[in-house]
Amino acid sequence: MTRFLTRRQFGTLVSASAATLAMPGILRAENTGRLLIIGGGFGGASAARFARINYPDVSVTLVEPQTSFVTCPYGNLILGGKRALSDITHSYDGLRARGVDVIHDRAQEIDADGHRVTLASGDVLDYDKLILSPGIGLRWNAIEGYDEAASEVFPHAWWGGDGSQISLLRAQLEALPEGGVVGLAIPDNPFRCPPGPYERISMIAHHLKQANPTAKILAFDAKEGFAKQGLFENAWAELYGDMIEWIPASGDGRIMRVDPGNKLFISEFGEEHSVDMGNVIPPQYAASIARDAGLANDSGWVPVDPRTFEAEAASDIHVIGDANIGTPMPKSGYIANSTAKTAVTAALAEMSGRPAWDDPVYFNTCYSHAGEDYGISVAATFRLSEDGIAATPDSGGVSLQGDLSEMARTRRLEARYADAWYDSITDDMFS
Amino acid sequence: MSTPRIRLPESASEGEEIEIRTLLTHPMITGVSSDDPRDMLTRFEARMNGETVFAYDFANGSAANPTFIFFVRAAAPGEFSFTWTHEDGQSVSAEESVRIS
Amino acid sequence: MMRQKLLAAAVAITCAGWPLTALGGDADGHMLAQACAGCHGADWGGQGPISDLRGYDHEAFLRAWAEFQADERPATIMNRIARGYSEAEIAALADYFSSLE
Amino acid sequence: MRFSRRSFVSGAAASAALVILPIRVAALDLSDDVAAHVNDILGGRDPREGGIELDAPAVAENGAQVPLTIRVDSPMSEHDHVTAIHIIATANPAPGIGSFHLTPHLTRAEVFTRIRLAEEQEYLVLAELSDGSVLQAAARTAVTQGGCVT
Repeated sequence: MTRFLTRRQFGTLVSASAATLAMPGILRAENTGRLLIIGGGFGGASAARFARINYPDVSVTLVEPQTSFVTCPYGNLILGGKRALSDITHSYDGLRARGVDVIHDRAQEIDADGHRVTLASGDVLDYDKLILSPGIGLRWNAIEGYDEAASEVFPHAWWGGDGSQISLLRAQLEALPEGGVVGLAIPDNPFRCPPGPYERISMIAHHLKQANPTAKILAFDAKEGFAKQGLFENAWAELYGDMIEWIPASGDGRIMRVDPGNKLFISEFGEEHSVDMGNVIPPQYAASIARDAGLANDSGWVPVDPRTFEAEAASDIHVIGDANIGTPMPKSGYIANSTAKTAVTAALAEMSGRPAWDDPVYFNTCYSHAGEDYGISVAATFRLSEDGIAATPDSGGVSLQGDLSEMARTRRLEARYADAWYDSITDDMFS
Repeated sequence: MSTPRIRLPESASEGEEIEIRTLLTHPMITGVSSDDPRDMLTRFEARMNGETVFAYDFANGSAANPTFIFFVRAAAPGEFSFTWTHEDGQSVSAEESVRIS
Repeated sequence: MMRQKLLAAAVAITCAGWPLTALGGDADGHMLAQACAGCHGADWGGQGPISDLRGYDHEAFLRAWAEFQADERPATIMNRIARGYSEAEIAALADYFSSLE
Repeated sequence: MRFSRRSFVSGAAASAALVILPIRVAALDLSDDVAAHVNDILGGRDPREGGIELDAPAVAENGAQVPLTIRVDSPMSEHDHVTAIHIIATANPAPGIGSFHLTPHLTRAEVFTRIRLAEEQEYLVLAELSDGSVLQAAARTAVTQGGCVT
């Protein structure tokens, strides 16, 4: 016998035995389903909005601990002094107005066989289909000494949370002594938002150029190359002179240990780098809810069916956003938003009668701000082929290279398009 | 040439496996694809207690900032030396010791 | 494993050519249009300098897209995106956007 | 600068990578100068496929720095060990990448370095053993130019 412990009643059940337990007074329609979404970020919020618009008979519940959402994209612009925290904080009221049942609680445990999720409060939610968009977990102590306490000294600012991490980083930047050293530790792939660290370097430099022009930025990288590298390095040389030094793994750029007490970064070969402030972006994996549910593989990320985004390890759980792995698509907000819609059509195909999207085509658009009125981008298109999702040949690529003197208009336009992208995609999540 | 970076354990017991990592910052310019004059290392040698235990001959496909990781059976007295030799005959060396118990 | 999958993907990029699915059939304009909302506004109504796609003239849409693909229309990013779509998909997008009010 | 054993272990774990399956060398079509380079090393010997594990990225963001770990199945004893490992490019301006020289003082026939690949290509690995025989393997790495990759 199924216990029905949902905190509130949402829609009817498909199964007849359970339907007898539902309260007839609030039934919406026959044969509607219950879509449960965990995570209210780029994947989850997009899924919720899309589902309400396109599947009005399906009840949609969104579980998200934060009462408002601080985006990671445009967080770097706070460091550059071009945005305030309130500009990148979004309310769930728009989704509520569309009929999404938004529950501010933390999903604690998934019972895949029983189709139910237990929340931190102890409440239990039953579902027919689950969209899991939990984002990343930070691998504490993967860099020795970098744990949650250390992140109060060396902020990661790699998830939005309540905005405190990005605010702390901004405050440290404002308090940086004249000519001080800002250290960044950047992880190896795969990680959330591949160009993000380099936009961050740019925005920190943008601030320092005005406020503290003799300061230095040391960017220690566990990789040998990065997204839009040529464009970024060109921008850094054009805009910031020799303020930025990027150190790849082959130059001993992999940070193995941090000592927050003495403000030290220690490299693979034991070099101790003294910094006045540090931003440590640690290695990552799928958020704990996905790993605890046994959905992740040895990589720590969740392998999924490339057509439906259903987890390989469990049926009726579709994992979208940064938590999944196995496609060449980047861990970007853009891809989370697009794949959320595919996942919803796949999850609801059977109960809605509307087919899943069998021949999906995606594109990723990834803008970065490298300076004032200086936008750069990379795009790629992807489609399903025999071997899963693959990048489409002869398409995509980065912004045109060239000196600022001839490219100024393109850079300015791309900065404006980036702003429009931000407004559009956040509307497509929350409005 | 720049100062070599070496990573070794401080101590090991006799016969124990130790991991050795080495890095020398060097551009390794082949002179093939640019106008820059050729600037290449030719050989790297690692010695333990005076005996060569590991070596590498560089060719054009060797990357800049040559890095090696290899595994040695520790033997007393645990004196290690590492030498990078340039094509022009100059070399740079580093010495390290591991306490062997 | 991840790296093997990436290897497979890399081979697909360079060798497989255009997948069969792109060659014809009924492309789903509604779903194809979803990704466009990420820049052109949540309901494709335009955003700042980015154009409104609702009610876009069918022929004009096809022409614009062909010009993007051929780099004959001023663009920052649309030219790069446009080249990733098949004729059937572009036609489905033109149908969809021209039908919106 | 020295490391404690603890930081040593975590370092090794952090750099752990997955293994790609070797490509059969016999299936490759080698250019004349690559074949000549290989024949110089072989000196008339007939190499066997297998016994070599290559760990390298299938896609490298930077062809100038492609990490490569080579593991040869060998006891590394006085009488049975790997004496040399050669890496050969098939599509670089010159075939030679580099040659390791190994001794029984090593606990395992496992080495790491970084190599240069001018473009996407296969690269060969030849391992010479103390009994005079030679093992061979190959792998392929694609080189991208800093796209927004995962």
